[in-house]
Amino acid sequence: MRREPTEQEIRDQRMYVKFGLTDDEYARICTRLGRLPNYTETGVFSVMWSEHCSYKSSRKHLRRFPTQGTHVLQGPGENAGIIDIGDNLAVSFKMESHNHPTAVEPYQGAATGVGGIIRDVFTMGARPIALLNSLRFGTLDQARTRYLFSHAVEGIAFYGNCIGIPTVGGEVVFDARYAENPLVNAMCIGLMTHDQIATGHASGVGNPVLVVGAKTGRDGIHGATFASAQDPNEKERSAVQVGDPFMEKLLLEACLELIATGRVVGIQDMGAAGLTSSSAEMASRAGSGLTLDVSRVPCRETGMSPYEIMLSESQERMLVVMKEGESAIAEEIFAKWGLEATVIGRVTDDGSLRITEGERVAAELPIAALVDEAPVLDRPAVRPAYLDQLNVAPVRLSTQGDLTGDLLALVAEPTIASKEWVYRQYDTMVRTETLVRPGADAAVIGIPDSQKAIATSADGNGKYVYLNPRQGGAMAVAEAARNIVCTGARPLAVTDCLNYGNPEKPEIFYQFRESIDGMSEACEKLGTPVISGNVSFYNETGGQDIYPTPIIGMVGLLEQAERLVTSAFKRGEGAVYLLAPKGQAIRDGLGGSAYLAMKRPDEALSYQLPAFDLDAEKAVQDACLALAEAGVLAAAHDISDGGLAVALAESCVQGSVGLAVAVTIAPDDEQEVLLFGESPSRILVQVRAGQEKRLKELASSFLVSFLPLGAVAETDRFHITLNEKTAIDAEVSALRDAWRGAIASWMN
Amino acid sequence: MNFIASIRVTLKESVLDPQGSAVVHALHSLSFTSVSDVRIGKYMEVSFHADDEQTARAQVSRMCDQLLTNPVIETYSFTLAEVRE
Amino acid sequence: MNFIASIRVTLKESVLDPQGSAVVHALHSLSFTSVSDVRIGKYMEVSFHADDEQTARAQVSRMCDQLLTNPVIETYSFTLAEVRE
Amino acid sequence: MNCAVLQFPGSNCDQDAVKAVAGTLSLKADLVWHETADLNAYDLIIVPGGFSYGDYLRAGAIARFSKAMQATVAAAERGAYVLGICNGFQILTEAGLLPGALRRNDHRQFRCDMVELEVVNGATDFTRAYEKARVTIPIAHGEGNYYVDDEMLKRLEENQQIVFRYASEQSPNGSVANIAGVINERGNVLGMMPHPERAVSERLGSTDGISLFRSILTSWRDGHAS
Ligand SMILES: Nc1ncnc2c1ncn2[C@@H]1O[C@H](COP(=O)(O)OP(=O)(O)O)[C@@H](O)[C@H]1O
Ligand SMILES: [Mg+2]
Repeated sequence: MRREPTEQEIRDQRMYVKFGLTDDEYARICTRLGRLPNYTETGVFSVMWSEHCSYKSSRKHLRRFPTQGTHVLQGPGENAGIIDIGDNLAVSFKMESHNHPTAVEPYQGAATGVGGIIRDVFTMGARPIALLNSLRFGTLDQARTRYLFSHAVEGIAFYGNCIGIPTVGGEVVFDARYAENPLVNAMCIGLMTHDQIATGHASGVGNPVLVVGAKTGRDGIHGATFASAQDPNEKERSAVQVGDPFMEKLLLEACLELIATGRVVGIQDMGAAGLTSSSAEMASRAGSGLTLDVSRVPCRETGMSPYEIMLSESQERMLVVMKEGESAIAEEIFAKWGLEATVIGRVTDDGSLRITEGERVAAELPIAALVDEAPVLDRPAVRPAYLDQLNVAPVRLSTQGDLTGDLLALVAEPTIASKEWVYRQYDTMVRTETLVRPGADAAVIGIPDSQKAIATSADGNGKYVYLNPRQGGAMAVAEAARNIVCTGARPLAVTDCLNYGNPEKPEIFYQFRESIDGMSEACEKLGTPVISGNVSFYNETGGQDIYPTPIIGMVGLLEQAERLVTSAFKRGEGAVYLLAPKGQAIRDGLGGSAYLAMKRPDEALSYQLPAFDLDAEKAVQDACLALAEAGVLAAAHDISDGGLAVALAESCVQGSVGLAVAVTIAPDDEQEVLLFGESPSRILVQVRAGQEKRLKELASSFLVSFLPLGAVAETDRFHITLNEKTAIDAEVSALRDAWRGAIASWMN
Repeated sequence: MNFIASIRVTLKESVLDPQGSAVVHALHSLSFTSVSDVRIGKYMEVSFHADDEQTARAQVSRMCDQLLTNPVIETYSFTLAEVRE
Repeated sequence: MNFIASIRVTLKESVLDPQGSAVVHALHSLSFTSVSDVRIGKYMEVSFHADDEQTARAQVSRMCDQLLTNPVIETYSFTLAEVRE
Repeated sequence: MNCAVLQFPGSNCDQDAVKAVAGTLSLKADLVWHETADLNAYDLIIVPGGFSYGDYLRAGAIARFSKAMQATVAAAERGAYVLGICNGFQILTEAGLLPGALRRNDHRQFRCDMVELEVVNGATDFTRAYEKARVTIPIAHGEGNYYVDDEMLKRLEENQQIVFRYASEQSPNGSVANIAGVINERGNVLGMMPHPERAVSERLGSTDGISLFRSILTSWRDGHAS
């Protein structure tokens, strides 16, 4: 066995720097302990005080999120949040990033991201019922991007499909900004009854502490530190883990069975920083202490040191505290599933984390120092200069455009094109409760033996946040909620995954801080508290940072599943309307739009976003929801990337119907804004046959406008007339082929 | 000259091999109880043309490094055989 | 005696190997244009104990026939090495 | 009719099968753990979809040796109905209850989709209730590429053992002769890659799986009428 460096060597050779600790932090640790930390202790501190575990850059700002609500059963701070959906039922959900591992080993990196988020949810006592993922990659003309993208998707599919949880939604954006720093954010939703709620508390002096699940190996040591390192390619390569969804499936069943016995005191998944963070956090929440003997931890490899065992990030493991004398129940249940459950220590009341190897004390650290006293930084934020150089957005790009050609090209832009190439690799139907599969605004999942269903969506637009951090943050929340109301569901709560560049740059930190304020305001206004989330910084390579990319995962509730509305236009139903803020169906130019990026790539980041108003957004969403609940809607579809024309095309393609739209606008030269502008807060609706009168009655009670657009047709023609002149005339089948085939044509 | 490279790709020692563990269990339950370990990897036969053996070797290494394996979690070894028509 | 069997499992000649053709394409696009064919199979290393080499050989064959390969579509070959501590 | 749904470590469509049996036949199917060696009480054994033993090595390769599968082989010999769905089909071929093997999909990806099937043989005990020749039933698999050699294919055709084919010209996985499901010679063991248990209500997008479950019940009743 290699000799571990001594306390003095660590200090004299500044070895702690390699662990990711600064001189300052190391000095603080020495002062706090009143002595020099040994090798294991230095390792434990370094992961607990890493950005990934301590949230040292973000903690202060995350407090501004609204987290309260009458339906919130568990807010941020646990493995996942929980909301009440009535009838003694609750849903638990959370989103998490696995960006850095994916950049190095896309298949396993993405797969283990899914595995981690599933564990977060079932530790709460919930049975996972749905997965979503939000992805960002470079552009598909790069072979490296195609490699990362295809392997990440395959890894996500591998894990979710094998474990038997349907992957029902997500989003994918391709932009050169993400070429070196792809983003993989995975979200999991679980279902439970109120009495099944479990938490990560290590309480009750003398209670046994168990490691359950997979054996511990040397994989992923220092993964947490690595997640915070600036150059993922330079970091320790051993930090990549391999996922075993089969093991996780067994672990899931065993844990739920164990929690159902009522003998579990606390349970927590071992994610980043493995045994170290799970034990410290569980003790911290309960205000207790722990003593753990690492020689009892079942290991996959021989000769593992306490340091390695404490820092291993081997997957598919949990830490469980049982009631005193009840550990045999855990052993029995786990044995049935072919798994190990091993007592490795006890709960104490001395507030310290004591790690022994047999009799020898390997580390002894105050839990408060590891968790509560972790550094909280007040990073400087400076408004980036580019924000003040943005111009007022143009309303027109071409003097004599071929708008039909533009639409066909736009629907074939990979970011806008159908993501079928992705989600047909996911088992979207297992559990036989998926009522709306991927391809619509939000997925809808039925609640077994109930009239209820939940709707869910993951959304974010980094370019918007880049162009206007505060407004962009609010718009991400608004879009997620709009996707939910388009199904007829009422938005309930939010999980977030905040992906940013290097927080040490004041301009990046400004983006972070401002966008949090924007998201907070929107969550407040829309009544959707944040119940869980995750932060990923240092998405930066060679000085280039990603767009600030907060992703919002939202869950909403449909009381009557049969009332659900889909985005496909339907034959034999009524007219199509544009639901928009009063007097503002069209406004503010092409800033931030996919159309601008396609036509004038060099100017894509030169213009301001269209204005956004939260009150107007709320009015539009309330109107949509009221119409859905009144049974007036045959279809509803949110207008987002690509604007009105793309949204109309999508609803036609999904319903296999034609369309004849005729609109009068003034002034005449705002055609492109009307067709392709990305003004927020707009929803396309198709009214049910014979319900137009009801629509008008209801509409007048909301402060919104209903602009009649036209009617669905039995033909293959997609026809838009503006001011009595044909603006777009395409075959629906041509739009469909362009939209559906685009990503596949890059990938084959 | 025509060559066939026989390439064996395995997971690095320290990397978890879930397939291998599952197969060990299955072999035990089939009463092959003397089996202590199984590692499962990929086997590839690549037929190609190169001017001489040295170039051939270098090419196979490059194929492995660039495409056929991921050095983050896998290692490989290969043998080379000349094929005469 | 301790042995390691190195087992190569490949699809039968008559069974199409779509993975192999995909890898050929990928290699071509990485400008390894001299590659004419790739076959992809599995490689397994089984560590086990047996009294002598002959028994060891027989055991490996049985493991392959019973579990490690599917005779409908696959064939295998193996080499055996004795391991001394 | 007593109905069992086998449960292996890694099964994940087991509950869906139980739900489908309840929904289409109003029968309560028993979940049977893989360590059960006695299946004498059952008239229908469903080997469900999922990833038994992680599908490591080859799909279905390890599950075939379980006690429950050995009991299933015995049950098939005594004439009980055996229905293998997806991973269940893979297990049945590995166990030798059905001919052929299921390879990795030719496009090498997992594929989940609604697909159209041709009911090639509507006269089996599993398909007699079908009134139409084309049905829509979802698939979800990475290894559904059915293989038999030419000789076996001829035999399957002659014996009318091909029960379902993918209806589109291009199969979703590369299967020989577009085969989606086959039955044994005796006619009591059916394996199919598509998931009939996912096509049992309008809210799931198809009801074309119902007739399959109904056929089995009707056949069983006929067999027990005398
Ligand atoms: N990575 C993914 N995984 C699963 N489904 C996806 C993924 N990306 C996109 N989808 C699905 O494709 C549809 C369209 O996505 P998107 O273009 O983001 O829609 P919107 O603009 O309405 O949010 C949605 O149903 C979404 O769930
Ligand atoms: Mg949408």
